[in-house]
Amino acid sequence: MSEVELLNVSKLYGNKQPYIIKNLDVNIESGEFFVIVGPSGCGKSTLLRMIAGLENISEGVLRIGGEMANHWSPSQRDISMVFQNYALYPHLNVRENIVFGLRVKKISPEEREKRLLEACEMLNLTAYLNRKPRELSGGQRQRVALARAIVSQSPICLMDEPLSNLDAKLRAHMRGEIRKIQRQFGTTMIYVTHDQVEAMTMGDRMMILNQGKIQQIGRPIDIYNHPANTFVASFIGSPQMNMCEAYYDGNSQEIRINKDLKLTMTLPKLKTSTYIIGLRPEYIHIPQPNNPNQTIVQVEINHVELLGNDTLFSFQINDQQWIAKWNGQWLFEPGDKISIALDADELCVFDKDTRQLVHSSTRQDHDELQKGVLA
Amino acid sequence: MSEVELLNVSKLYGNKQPYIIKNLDVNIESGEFFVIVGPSGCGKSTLLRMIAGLENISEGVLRIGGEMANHWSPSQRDISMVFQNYALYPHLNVRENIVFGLRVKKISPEEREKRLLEACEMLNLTAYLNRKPRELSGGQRQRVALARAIVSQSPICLMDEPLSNLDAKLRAHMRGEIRKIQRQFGTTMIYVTHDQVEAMTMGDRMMILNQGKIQQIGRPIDIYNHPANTFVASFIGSPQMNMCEAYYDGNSQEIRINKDLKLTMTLPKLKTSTYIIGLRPEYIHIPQPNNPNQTIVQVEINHVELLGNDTLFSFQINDQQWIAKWNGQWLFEPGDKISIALDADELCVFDKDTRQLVHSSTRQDHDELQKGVLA
Amino acid sequence: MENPTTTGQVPSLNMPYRTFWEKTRRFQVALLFLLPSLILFSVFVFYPLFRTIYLSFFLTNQKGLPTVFVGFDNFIQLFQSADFLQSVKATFLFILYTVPASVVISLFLALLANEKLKGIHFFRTIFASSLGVSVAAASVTWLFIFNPTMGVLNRIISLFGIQEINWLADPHWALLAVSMTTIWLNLGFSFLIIFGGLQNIDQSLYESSSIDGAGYFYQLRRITIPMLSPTLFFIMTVSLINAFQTFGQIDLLTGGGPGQTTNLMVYAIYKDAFVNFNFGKASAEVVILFLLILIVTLLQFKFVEKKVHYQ
Amino acid sequence: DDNRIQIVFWHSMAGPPLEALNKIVNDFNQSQDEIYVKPEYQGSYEESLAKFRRVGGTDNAPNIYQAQDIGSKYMIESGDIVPVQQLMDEEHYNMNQLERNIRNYYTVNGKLYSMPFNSSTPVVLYNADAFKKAGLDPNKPPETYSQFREAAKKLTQANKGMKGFSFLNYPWFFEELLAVQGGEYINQNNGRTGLATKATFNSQKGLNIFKWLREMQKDGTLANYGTSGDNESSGFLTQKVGMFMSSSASMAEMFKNAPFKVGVAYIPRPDNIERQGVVIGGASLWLSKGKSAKEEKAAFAFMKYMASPKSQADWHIHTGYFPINPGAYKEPIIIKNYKKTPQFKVAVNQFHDTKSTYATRGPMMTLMPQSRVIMSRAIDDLYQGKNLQQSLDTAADHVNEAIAQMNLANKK
Amino acid sequence: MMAIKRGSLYVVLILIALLLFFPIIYAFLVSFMSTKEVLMGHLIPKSFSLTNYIDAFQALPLLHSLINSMLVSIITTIGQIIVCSLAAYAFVFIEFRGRQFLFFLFVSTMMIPWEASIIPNFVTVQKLGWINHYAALTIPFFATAFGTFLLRQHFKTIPKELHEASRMAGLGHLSFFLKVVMPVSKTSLVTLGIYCFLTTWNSYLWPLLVTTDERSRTAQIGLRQLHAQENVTQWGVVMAGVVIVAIPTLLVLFLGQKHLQKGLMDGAVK
Ligand SMILES: Nc1ncnc2c1ncn2[C@@H]1O[C@H](COP(=O)(O)OP(=O)(O)OP(=O)(O)O)[C@@H](O)[C@H]1O
Ligand SMILES: Nc1ncnc2c1ncn2[C@@H]1O[C@H](COP(=O)(O)OP(=O)(O)OP(=O)(O)O)[C@@H](O)[C@H]1O
Ligand SMILES: [Mg+2]
Ligand SMILES: [Mg+2]
Repeated sequence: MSEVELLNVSKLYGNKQPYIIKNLDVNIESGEFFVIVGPSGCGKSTLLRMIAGLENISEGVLRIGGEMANHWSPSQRDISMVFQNYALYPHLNVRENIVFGLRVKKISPEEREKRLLEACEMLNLTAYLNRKPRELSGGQRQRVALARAIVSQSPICLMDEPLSNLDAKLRAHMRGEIRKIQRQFGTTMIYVTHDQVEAMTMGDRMMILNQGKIQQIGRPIDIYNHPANTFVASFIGSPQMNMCEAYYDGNSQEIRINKDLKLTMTLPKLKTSTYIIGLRPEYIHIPQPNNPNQTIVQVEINHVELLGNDTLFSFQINDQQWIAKWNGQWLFEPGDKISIALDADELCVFDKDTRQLVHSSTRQDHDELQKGVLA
Repeated sequence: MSEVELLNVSKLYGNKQPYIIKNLDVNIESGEFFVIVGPSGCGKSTLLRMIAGLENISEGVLRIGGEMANHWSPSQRDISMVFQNYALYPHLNVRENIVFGLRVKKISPEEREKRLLEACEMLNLTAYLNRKPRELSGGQRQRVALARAIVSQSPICLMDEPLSNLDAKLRAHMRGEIRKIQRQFGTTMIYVTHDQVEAMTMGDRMMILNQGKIQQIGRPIDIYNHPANTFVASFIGSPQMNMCEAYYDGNSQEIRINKDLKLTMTLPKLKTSTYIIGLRPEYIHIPQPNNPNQTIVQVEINHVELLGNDTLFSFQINDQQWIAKWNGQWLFEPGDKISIALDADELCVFDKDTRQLVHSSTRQDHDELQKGVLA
Repeated sequence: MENPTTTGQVPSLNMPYRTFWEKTRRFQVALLFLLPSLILFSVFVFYPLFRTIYLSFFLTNQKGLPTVFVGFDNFIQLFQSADFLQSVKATFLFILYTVPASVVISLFLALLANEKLKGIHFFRTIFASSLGVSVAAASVTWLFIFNPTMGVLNRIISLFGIQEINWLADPHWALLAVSMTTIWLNLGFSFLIIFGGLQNIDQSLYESSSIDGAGYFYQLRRITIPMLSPTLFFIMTVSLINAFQTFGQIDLLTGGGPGQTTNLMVYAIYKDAFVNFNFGKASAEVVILFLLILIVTLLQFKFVEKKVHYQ
Repeated sequence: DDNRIQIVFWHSMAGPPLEALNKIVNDFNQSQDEIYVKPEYQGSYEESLAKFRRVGGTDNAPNIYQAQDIGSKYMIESGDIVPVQQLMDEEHYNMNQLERNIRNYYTVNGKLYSMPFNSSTPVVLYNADAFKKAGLDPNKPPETYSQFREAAKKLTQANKGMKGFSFLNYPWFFEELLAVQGGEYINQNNGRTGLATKATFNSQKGLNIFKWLREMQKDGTLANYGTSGDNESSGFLTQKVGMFMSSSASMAEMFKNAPFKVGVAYIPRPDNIERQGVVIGGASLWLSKGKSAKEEKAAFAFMKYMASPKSQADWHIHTGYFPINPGAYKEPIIIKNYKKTPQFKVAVNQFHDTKSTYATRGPMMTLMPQSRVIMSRAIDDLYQGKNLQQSLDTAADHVNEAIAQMNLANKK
Repeated sequence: MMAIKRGSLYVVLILIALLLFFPIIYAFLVSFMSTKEVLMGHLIPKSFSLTNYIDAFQALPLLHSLINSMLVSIITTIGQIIVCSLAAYAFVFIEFRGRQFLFFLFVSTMMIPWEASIIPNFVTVQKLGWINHYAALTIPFFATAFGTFLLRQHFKTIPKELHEASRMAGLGHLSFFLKVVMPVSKTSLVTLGIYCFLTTWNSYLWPLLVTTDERSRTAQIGLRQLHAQENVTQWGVVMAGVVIVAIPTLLVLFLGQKHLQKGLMDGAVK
């Protein structure tokens, strides 16, 4: 049993300083892959370090496997961890760095060697086994740190941005491998990342932190579709969700973004007022003839980015820069005027004051189409 | 004048070790934004360090502003650099770290303060000015390193994965800012990244390195569309390009991937033989009725990843895992059998032995459509 | 992945001619930094050394001036003299008694002082305190501690029913007694240095290994000691050299006796130079001592520094 | 005062003697306004001599230099000094007012080289209370080796934890025990009639001393304090030792500190050999050469002052050194003091009883300091039970070698 | 568990502290004893009277020599830190031909016993006319292999990225040295400073040789003057002198330690 429970956990460094983590309450189940995301400096690493026992818990209770663990020593917790700054032993070579923990745990030499080779194979480290950390590139160091955690096969594993210095290809590969290993050993994984793809694809659940407070916890796709507030909405999804203020008239059932742009939508629960609306870049469509749901509007492009498979272009809505993401490569130039189509069903609506979600987009999946392609 | 020329540059650490960089030959123009990508350990950091004068050049010539600079001291080169591991001064607080170089250059205190505040504003560091590096989170440290380079306004700037520890939102913001500053000052920027989006959107040109050798140099989108070889093809674009061997029959003008899957295509220059074909995940389409170009095939999904705005799913083609990327959220399950559509026009073809590109996809932009949406 | 896009001609590598002046720039800069040291060393160390080497080939008169050139006679005589060989032996024994013990004990103290406890600052100061006491004052104090009848040491051992020991006058014990004093004298400094080294070790290494479940001693063996190795190497080398040159304690505690068991080389040199005023002989002894230290230190650098891990 | 002649005086006096010295110098400086003496401490005798060897004859040399007895030969030969005899003759100074036995030491070839200053002799101090306990007469201390041995035995038996006798490893005592038998330390009449070429302390007389000590060692009555005089003193004061050989200069401290009555005895002699007396120890004052006649005269004036009965009386009382001017004994301060502690007199008597022979005038040799280092080893050998004659012979050989080498080196 | 561990740690700490500090306590106690008490082997003085201290002060111009010692020690410390850190810098941060050799040459100077060079050096100083000048007491100790070695060991632990970043910022060697290396190495500098101060403070033979005059003499010489050669030593007074002379050094040690702790905190590289 290796569930990790945080009950009202808070953290401050020194008495006079502000809370880094404030009343954090979450229950990470045994064998769960739990992803933590949040802006830089929001307390992710601090949280991991508290779970690992490297930082004392200022307030609240930490339970591991159901037992109060606030005062357990790190080694009692049987955890492995990938540090954000790697924390490799500079005096040991790659091989020794990786098996360091195994020696401590008195794993037999054969087993040690086996795990070492497996991990190095997976991480393309085999050629560097005899190097010292200072003779490695940034990504290689990170991989050593990762290997160290992988070979330990501890029931709980904490990873702090473990793939940040790897290239996309290797990263994609590692995503799969980490997930596989985690499943294989039933590891409880707590995983900090800044990468949208990792956040969306790896975790069973995801937690969004901001300034030491939980913003939302849930399945990644649910969070994507139903962001609890504007912070989550703009933080999850890349490019970020477009937002602006809009006036909803309950009578005419119209969302008025500006005098030219009005969308008709039925929001029975909402009263007439100003809201914040959000629209994801991929929901800004290419106008399709004869689609009654679409509202077509002309915008002037002021910036274009070709990503290869997608094209991002931005334009102004009210005082906000909106970004649209279209498939394929569109050779627009700044200054081009184009027509885009919006669909009221795809809007998220947030309260203007509390910034909480009051209505989320209703079009997420391609149910009908899906039927078409499924054999 | 701040162009940077590398003429046949090579590097080895110690005599008995292999070449880390081998005969590198590239000319980076003054004011150019030059992006370097490549797998971890391929020599990117080493290359930057050689340009900066931190690592001596084993062979070849480095020219800066037209002059032979192999033996210039780093300070003579007037270069700023963001180190992969930040290299912050532990004894100085954030403010002092950032203005450190300005003091050396005897910039006036007012100017110093101005640049400091601008940079901190941009990087959300204003609250941390009096902290020592060890009291900062990973991302905050990286931002300090970035600020240090930004305020220096050197004509040449080297950045080694400067955004790797930032969250997507901030990263998107920083991309724009770095580009803006680079334009504003006409900086010659040499930028190492692992991020596909950065690589695609920031650079005027991009260089792909592998094992110390140049694979391709060119405009990002050109490289995306016409990858010089299979390495580049699989390295640029995420998820990576799907590849497998296929037989091209010059007579029947058919590409035979396997006995069930054959695409008709005209490749006049190619002789009948086995090639490697590549197809980007986004070119695997939802079957559309009545599209003569499409070849429809049924596949069994074995893995699905919901990214929110896109869905990735993989299936087997011959002995390869292929990945498709479809817009929106598709609630497939592993084991589902679905129909997908391939378009022969979108295939890249590589020589089986040399792995060089022999034919690239002819369908990249949405010319026709574009006309439709342009006002 | 052969044939990258670089096919350009190899440019004519017209290396601009660099003058000798330019090529040795770094050496010149280094020299600037080293200049104050070099000048002072030349005047106060190398010159006396050369003078010493020169004198070692002469007999000197009572004013210490060279008079008769005797070639290697001084050396030959030394090697034939039982006294001298005894002092070499005593020196090596003394090193054996003091150096490892000082290093090990101060390492132990430093580790203790590295614990995070309330009031630890106080103990750290105490541990370093022997550094604040001069050799002379310390020796005098120890003289009383070693006093055969009233000394604390004998009082304590007599509590255990052990016979009183004539610490300083018994040839079996004198060197040990002097070593004990020396170790005490060394502790403060070695402690301070090792403690500083300990505190400099990156904390995250301990964090990482404690997560791996490494216990205290495992960390000690596998992290602390290797990471501390530059410091340990330093303190070992310095202690070794200092041990070779011990003088004050001997002078005050035993005067080289009993039976020359504590007549360490430097003390012998001092006697020959200051009391006997036999500079030729003293110089020859210095040269031999110098060579001995040189050899031992070279061995240190050659074999031990290999094991030292620098960042 | 700028127009006073400044006389620099290097000395090695520390502790109580330093205070006494400073007082004399102050008195002198205040007694007249032409000469100003500036005393400068130069460390121990060895340290001071090492320095003087370097500066002797240069401008840095002091006007007056205090050298230890055994450094005298070097001083004479150094060529950096003016014999005081020269000034004495010029000024018709009455040399006879100085103690003869002390003068004798510093007289070579009929010429007095330096002005004696601080002089001491060895004595035996004993624990009179312990004597009583052991059934010995505290007023009749032992005189001969066998008496000492006997007394030591009795003291050891009668007093728990006490050893009868202690002999410090300080070769001066050996030299004295040799002289008391009329034994010469080196040839050429103890180096006084020519350059000594051989050590003679390994004679029968030398062996007598060692044998006697060895016997007591075997008896278990001999304590060994190595080279530490302080440990020995404290052993005596804590009644761990009944008798020991001490410098007369430290008697006063012992009287003051001992919780028992301290007796003073002559140093022992072999039973069958007549007592010749003791050699003077301590140091004397030397005049630097190369100073102006005016300074020389001024320096000598100060020396004369130092040798005056009054100064010497003060000096004697405060330090335990003997007055070099017997006139001092008539000073009331001394008379008063002797009444209080008559034991002082024993030392003075022993000194006055000395017959002037080459043996008791003391060895005159440049290598005396070195010979002490060598002898110290022989004494160590003694304590370690090595063969006595062999130890002495080895020591003598070493001294001979050193002499030979020195003679070779100094030929030029 | 924790409490037991902590408790036993304290016991060990206290025992060791007592053991190590005993000689110093003992010296302190002796400074209140009469000679008699000392020679009788007492451990605790009968009364804590200050007579010995008064005697010590009366016998000697201790105050003046303390000031001299202080000045000489401070000057030597500063000089040594400057000269040695410059040299150590060159050995660590400048790669030049013959670096190894020169460094070893430096270290080798440690092997020459000072006692052996003291006479030639005395002659040198005499020729330079430095007798009785602070120059003679300080300048010969500005360059020490020990200090260079100590600092070199510490400089070697400075991450090379800091050097690189500074070079990029356009720092020359001198400013990198002053602005980065020195502040980052505060702890070692303090350590060396303490050591240098104390050894200078405690040195005796050299100051004795190169000074003749009370005006330029240091406290250790004064101390020695309490210690008569042919008489019974007045241990109480000597120890009082020792204590008086040791108080400034212990103070330096104590304050230096505090500084050291602080330096370790914010100088911590990484
Ligand atoms: N001091 C050294 N000695 C030997 N090999 C080294 C040394 N430093 C780096 N290398 C090797 O040189 C190669 C290139 O390293 P470099 O740091 O340039 O890689 P990189 O492209 O920056 O990788 P990353 O993306 O992981 O940072 C790596 O294989 C690395 O192991
Ligand atoms: N020792 C310290 N003293 C004071 N504040 C600290 C200390 N360590 C970290 N902080 C602050 O605590 C906050 C949380 O830090 P933490 O390292 O947990 O952030 P993070 O979420 O991991 O950020 P990143 O993504 O940038 O790594 C930051 O604002 C940081 O400045
Ligand atoms: Mg972090
Ligand atoms: Mg790199």
